[in-house]
Amino acid sequence: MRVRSVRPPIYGVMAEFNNPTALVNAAREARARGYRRLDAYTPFPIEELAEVLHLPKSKLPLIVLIGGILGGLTGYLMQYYVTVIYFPINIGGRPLHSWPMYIVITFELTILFAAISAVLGLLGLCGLPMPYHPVFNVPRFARASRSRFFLCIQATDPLFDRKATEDFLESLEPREVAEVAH
Amino acid sequence: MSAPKKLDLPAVRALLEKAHGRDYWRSLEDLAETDAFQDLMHREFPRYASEWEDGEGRRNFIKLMGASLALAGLSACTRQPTEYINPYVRQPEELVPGRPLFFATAMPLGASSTGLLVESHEGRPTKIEGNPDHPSLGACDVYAQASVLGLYDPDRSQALAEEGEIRSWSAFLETIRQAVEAQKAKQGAGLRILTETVTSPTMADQIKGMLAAFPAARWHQWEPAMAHSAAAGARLALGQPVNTIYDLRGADVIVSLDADFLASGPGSLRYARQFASRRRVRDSQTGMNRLYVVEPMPTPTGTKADHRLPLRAADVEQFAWSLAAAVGADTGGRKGIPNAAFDKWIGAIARDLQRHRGASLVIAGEQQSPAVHALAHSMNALLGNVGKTVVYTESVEANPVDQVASIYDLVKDMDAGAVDLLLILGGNPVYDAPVELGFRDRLKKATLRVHLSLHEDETSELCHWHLPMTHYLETWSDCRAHDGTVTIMQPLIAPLYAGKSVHEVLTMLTEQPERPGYDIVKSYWSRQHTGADFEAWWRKVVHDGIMPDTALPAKTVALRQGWAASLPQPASRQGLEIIFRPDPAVFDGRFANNGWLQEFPRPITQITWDNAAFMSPATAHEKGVVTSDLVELEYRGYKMRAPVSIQPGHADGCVTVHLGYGRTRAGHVGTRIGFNAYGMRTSNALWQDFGLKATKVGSGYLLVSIQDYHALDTRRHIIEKAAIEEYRRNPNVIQESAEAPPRELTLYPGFPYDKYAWGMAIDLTACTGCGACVVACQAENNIAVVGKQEVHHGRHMHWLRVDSYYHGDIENPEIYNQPVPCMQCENAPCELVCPVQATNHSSEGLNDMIYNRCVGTRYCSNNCPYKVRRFNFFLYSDWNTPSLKLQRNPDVTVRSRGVMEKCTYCVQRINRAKIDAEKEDRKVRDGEIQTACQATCPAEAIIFGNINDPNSRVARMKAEKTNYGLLADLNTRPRTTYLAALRNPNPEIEA
Amino acid sequence: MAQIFHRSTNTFSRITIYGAVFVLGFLTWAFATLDRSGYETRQSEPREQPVPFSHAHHVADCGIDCRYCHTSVETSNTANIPPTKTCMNCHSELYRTSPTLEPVRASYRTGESISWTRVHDLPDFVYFNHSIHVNKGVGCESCHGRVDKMPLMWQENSLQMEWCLDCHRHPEQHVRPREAVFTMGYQPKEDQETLGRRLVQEYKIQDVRALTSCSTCHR
Amino acid sequence: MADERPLIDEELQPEPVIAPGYTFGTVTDQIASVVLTRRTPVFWMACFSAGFALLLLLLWSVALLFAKGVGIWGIKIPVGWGFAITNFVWWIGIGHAGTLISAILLLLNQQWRNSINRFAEAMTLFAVACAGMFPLLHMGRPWLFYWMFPYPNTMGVQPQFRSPLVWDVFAVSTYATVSFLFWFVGLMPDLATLRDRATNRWARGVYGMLAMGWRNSVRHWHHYETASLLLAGLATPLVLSVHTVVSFDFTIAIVPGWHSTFFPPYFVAGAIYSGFAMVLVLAIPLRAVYGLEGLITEKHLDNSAKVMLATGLIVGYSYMLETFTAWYSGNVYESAALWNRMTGPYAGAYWFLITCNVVAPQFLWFKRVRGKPILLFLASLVVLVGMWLERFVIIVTSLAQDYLPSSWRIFTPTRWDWATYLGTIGLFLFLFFLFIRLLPMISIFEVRTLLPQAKIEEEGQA
Repeated sequence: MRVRSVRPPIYGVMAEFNNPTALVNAAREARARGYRRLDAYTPFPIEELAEVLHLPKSKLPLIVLIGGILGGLTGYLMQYYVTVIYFPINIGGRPLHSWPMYIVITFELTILFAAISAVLGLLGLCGLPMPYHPVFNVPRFARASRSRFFLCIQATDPLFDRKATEDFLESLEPREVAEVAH
Repeated sequence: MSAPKKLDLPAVRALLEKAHGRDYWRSLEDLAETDAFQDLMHREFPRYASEWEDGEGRRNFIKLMGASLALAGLSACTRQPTEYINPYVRQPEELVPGRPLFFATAMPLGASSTGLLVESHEGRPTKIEGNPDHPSLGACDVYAQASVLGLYDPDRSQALAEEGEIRSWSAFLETIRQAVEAQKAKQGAGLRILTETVTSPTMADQIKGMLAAFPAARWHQWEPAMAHSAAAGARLALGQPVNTIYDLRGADVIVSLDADFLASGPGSLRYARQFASRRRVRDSQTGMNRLYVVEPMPTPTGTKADHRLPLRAADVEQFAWSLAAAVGADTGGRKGIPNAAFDKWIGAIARDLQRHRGASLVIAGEQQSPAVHALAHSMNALLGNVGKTVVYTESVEANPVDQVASIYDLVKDMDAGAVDLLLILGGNPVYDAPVELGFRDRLKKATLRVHLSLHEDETSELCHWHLPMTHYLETWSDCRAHDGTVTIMQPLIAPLYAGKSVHEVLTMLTEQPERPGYDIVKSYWSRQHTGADFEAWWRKVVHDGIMPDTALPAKTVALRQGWAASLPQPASRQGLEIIFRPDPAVFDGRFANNGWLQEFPRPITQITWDNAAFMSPATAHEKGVVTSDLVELEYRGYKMRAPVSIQPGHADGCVTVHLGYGRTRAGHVGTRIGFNAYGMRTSNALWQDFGLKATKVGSGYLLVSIQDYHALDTRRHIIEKAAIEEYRRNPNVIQESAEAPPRELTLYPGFPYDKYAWGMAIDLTACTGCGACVVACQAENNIAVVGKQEVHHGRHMHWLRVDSYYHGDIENPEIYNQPVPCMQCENAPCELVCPVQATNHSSEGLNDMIYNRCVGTRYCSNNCPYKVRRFNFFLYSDWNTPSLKLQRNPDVTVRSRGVMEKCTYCVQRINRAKIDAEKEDRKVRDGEIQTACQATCPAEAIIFGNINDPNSRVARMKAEKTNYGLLADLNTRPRTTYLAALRNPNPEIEA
Repeated sequence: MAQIFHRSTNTFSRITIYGAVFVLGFLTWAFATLDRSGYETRQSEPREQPVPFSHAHHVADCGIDCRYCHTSVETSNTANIPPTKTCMNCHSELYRTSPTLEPVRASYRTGESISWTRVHDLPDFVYFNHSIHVNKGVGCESCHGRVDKMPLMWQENSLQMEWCLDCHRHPEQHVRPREAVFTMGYQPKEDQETLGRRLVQEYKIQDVRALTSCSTCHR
Repeated sequence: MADERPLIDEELQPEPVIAPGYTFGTVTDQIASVVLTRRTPVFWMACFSAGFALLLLLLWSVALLFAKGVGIWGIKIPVGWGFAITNFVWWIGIGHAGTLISAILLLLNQQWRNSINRFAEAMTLFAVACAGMFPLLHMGRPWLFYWMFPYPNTMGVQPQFRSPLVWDVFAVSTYATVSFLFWFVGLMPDLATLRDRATNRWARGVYGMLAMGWRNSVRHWHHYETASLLLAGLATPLVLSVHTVVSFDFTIAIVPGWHSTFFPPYFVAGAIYSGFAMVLVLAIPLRAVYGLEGLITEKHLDNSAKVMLATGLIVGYSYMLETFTAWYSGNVYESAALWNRMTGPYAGAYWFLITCNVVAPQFLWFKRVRGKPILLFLASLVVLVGMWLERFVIIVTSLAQDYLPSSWRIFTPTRWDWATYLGTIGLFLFLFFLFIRLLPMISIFEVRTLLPQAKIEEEGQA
């Protein structure tokens, strides 16, 4: 991306649609028009949008895998260290390194670490928590979590031009087009 | 449920007929599946659901425990509060702080005494051990073991009192001197001294001295549980009240006529050891003596019998007549009343006795009639046992009198108002004198009454003066063993309270100045043992705990011709027979306030905290009662309510009641529990009589036994047993039946135990089930008393228990005793499940239990197949009562609430011995470590040691073919193993 | 819709979430440290005594052997706090008028024992035996520190279980020749490792499995 | 998950899971209004205060427990575990249904789950909370519970990792954490909805904070979908493992009646069984009171009933198997233990539980029964009782009569056993109704996806 020296006066322009289909089509249009810095807001996940906007595949699975492996190792090594090295004690004549007995905790810690890294990963990738965000400045945006579907073209987009972009969005027959202040 | 189902005997028999796999059983209720049993079993949400919350329950509990909410428990990770150390000002030479000292003394009981070595920590006696040099051979009974708690009993009377007002000794001295002065004039005609049986030479000397000064004064003796009729029997047959001593080492055939000679009465400790020594079957030696027992109530001796026959006490006499006649002894041609029950036995036993002339023995029970004793004497005489297995000596008592007559005379005099000054030195006659004498009321007619006793009891209540007596562990005195051997009793601790000894009180009556007990005893003996070496001699005698050559010399006596002629024919035999016996735990009532003894599960019955009316299944069936019903016993117009306990192996047609309960002034522990059988005991029927009526008046009495009712499947490897013949034929018979998996049957490498490997072997053939080990363990390991309610909830704390199992028919089953300590399994199931490593294995194979690490999940106990683990459900240990703190063994942690505890093989003793050995750079010697249970066992049934050393006693026992592991099939690899129970039945009778 | 939160909340809220991790870490560390702190163990905290008895003076200056007062250290589990008599052996002659020694004389007169403040206090469920340690070549100094430099006695070491275990696991790093057990400021002539191993052999010190078995100290 | 088979109901997909006529707006309003606008119904008040009262009982009995010791319960030697562990297993089991619905059904793409998973998960959390208390309460010295966790301590001693109790500690705490995370992640979009719809500024503040600035961006949804799939994937083996581990408490021990290898599947099935029973017990009154019949339809009840039936059959099969192996093994102790269970002191309890768990559910074969909410409700209650008894019988009868008859004793609960048990039910109700009042009990955004409007018409493609 090109680094823009001056911060644009607004965050972007946002169009509100009645139903998912309209939004998806609008998004497709925008992509076709060459807009790249797009974001869509919908009250429920819509897989098509991801395709339309060509979102990269999520990195979450990798994070979780690493977390899980770490957890597993922690679990097993901890038990091995405690029972064999740290304080070897004869428990009911069982061998010090009785690995079958270690499986449970190893497993549980694998899951625990994986799950935690999944959640933290999710927050990280989504850039959450972010209680303040420009889009909230749009009064009608509250409906994004109820029944309306929004398409936002950000000012950072190379093709962005306050007037032209708004006209373009109007051409998609939205309910309304609004500017998004910072 | 259907109509109430009573114990239906035919049904039970039928049940037993077709009973496979359950020819062992725990109780009749179980066999018969009576309502009582069913009810108990089905009571998932029963009436005493919240006993401990219930007022009564709580009071009992707090009384015993002092409910303290010490949450801190045994947690280490808190900042320690500042403590202080108060060293000696002048430290005694022999005392090394932290190392216990042992002092020899003896515990007198009745006409005998037990030689003791008392362990003392910085001047606190904490544990009783036996003195091996003493005739009691270093063993102890439950009374001796528990007596140390008696010393510290917080309820002991702590001050002298006149009519309840606290007074000083000088005040008493004044009063008594005046009273004695007053007697001077009339030669002491109004002076009476009442003592218990006296064996103390010093005391006898003092009293005789008094009597010399006051010729008209009288010395009376009364002790309720004495062998009153033995003396009478001796007079009858031999013309004099001799003392009979047995030597079982030479006895191949023994007939016990209602004699519990292995577990009670003078010399029983010695006899138990001698008896066991003739029964120990080893690869080398497979000879065994043979024991016949006829008795009404099963006793430890009965459980050892090769042939046991339950007979009413009166029938025992008839049995004796018939046997004597069959043997050919002098019975004046008289025979017993024919009785199908034993007639078929008489011949066989007689022949067996005759086959072993000079190596046989007939023992008459202390409580049996004079006739039985006489018959025993004549049989032994005829069989040539006298001088071999039987020895006669002068009486051990300082002044053998007919105590019944003695107390009778006293009462008569009191009634006549002839008694001005009555000194009751020990004893509790108001409680235990024959009922018809009305001692309680007549006592009031004595002008001045003085009572010297450990507790402020029923008698003290009615006396003007109560004098606190010193406990025998606080006293300089002397006493005789069953064979007359004298022991100088030395105090282990200065009197805790304002007490004085009998000797000191007696001097107060004389003009002589007050002298400490030490001087009194020593001066007496200095008169006996004149000579320059006295001091040295005295020091040695005190140190050794026995006085050399004071055993009474054997006495030759001749059987009186025609002694039998004088005897009357038996009186009417109407109604039930009532049988009085001393309680196995509280004896004649003197130990009623001892928590250890109250909670001690009685041998065989396993009952705690109560006495009961024991009767046979048949009798119970006939009376329509079951265990824990209440019956009203009526005898000679005396009425009494008692809980029923059905006792398999009890004779039909009779009821056994134990003395010593129903105390009204015993202390916090012993007051108002059980019923007072003395209330029906008359002077002419001290032990048994006919004419008892028993009628059911209620049910649901809480009779607590530590073993609940359940059947036992013989396919479970619990008791392995065999007849000696089987064993001789195939020595492997035991190990073939116990299915222990082979050692190599494992995937695990296993842990090496190269240096020491501690183990224990318990010989079931020797064990009499007397239970001394249980109390010894309690004393050694600071085990708490929990009280009746908690025992009922299954929360008793004994680390070692003696299980008893029945085998065979209900009228006369074989009874087996099995002491069960921790098995110290090598593959301990408990360790595997502990979440915090609070129990794990030491390098020497001990199953360690670390109280301060325990968080109390109780998982280990759940997973222990032997259920030897005990849990502190509440704060059971008394952390408050100061005197009880003094008793504690400083080498064992006092457990707090919420902590699991269990037998550790007395690890404190192991560690002490190991440290001593290491300092001397040697290995621990075999026998150097004795666990508390082992040390006290009269039968030497418990052996502990290092199984890595092939020559150790324990290793050799474990090498025996009779050795087996309890539940060995679980592959827990117990370190505690058992030697099977062998019996030597008479083929003639078996056939 | 209007903004509910100010811009700054973004940074703030992130810190709270990702900061939590560090907070937890810190707490664990803080706990572990506090548990071992002198406050908890009362380590190196000189204790007030009824008589300001100076080990420094008696040991260093007078050169009295430990065993003169602590008589049972070689024979018993406790080293024994000396009876007043022991003090008076000398102090009936020396400093017989010194006011600081009055409590001692008083105790000797009245038979009331002096109430010393306990310095080394193990929990009641720990059974430590002086004699075996001393006999196996563990110096007084190893646990009690340079007593000869302590005017008032203090607890040199933490006396925590891990501290005991350290020596029970590696006796060779701590044992010294028997003759040096009572010397203060002892320096091994040779390398401690080799010397230690030799002594462990020589004194037949039990193997680590035995030394670290729980019942060795807990009963 | 062979036992889940009946769930996949082929003809379910085409026909709508929720009643027709809903729009994105109406769905949102109806669910959100329960929390934001609608007046609190008397029903809620009643249940909540009932729960609160019982909660006080819990506090009381726990205070007494800590003051006096576990002796206030009926436990004894040999029955070291009584109500406490019974309740523990029971509650954990109930928890399982929540995770099952939210995770496994998600993986199995069962859309009907969308309208019940939220409160089912909440149920899981609170059930686990109740369960989690017992391992702590039942300890003799609960103030030392932290010794069960590995941490740097001055004693140099750590937990004994071979003990199933330590496994429990790890399994249950993991389960609690993961369930919470899963639940919270599921909540985020709905919290955003509440944030946007709340009028009270405090409410907006709180919901806003919790929503973490969720703004329904396609990018959020993109990661979000992956995350919930991953979490579901993790939660599924976890939920199965948890009750397996719980069953290890028994199978690892040598106690006859505990020591058998088929406990894990047996316990898991039982868990789901009781869990779904609890789901129905909660769902049926709720939908009636809040008029949610449109969202939680007959279909949901019907499916849940089928799951109960299936798992019920597995449980019944396990009882048979238990008896069979005891007999077939020829092991004295095992067979004796089973015999005692059936004929001994606890025979009553045993046969009663058989009736509850095996006989009662057979009615669920009939569509008519499954169609009647009230009947389902009763059936579920019966099953809950039955499952509690099952655990009681397994634990207590096995311990009361194990190896040495000399130590056999009968367990008898005290009033405090009952108080603690009822108390935890109080805690559960308390927490659950708090949840109903403060958070959307149905996942709003997931229900939106169920609406026909949510489909994208492909005409735009051309």
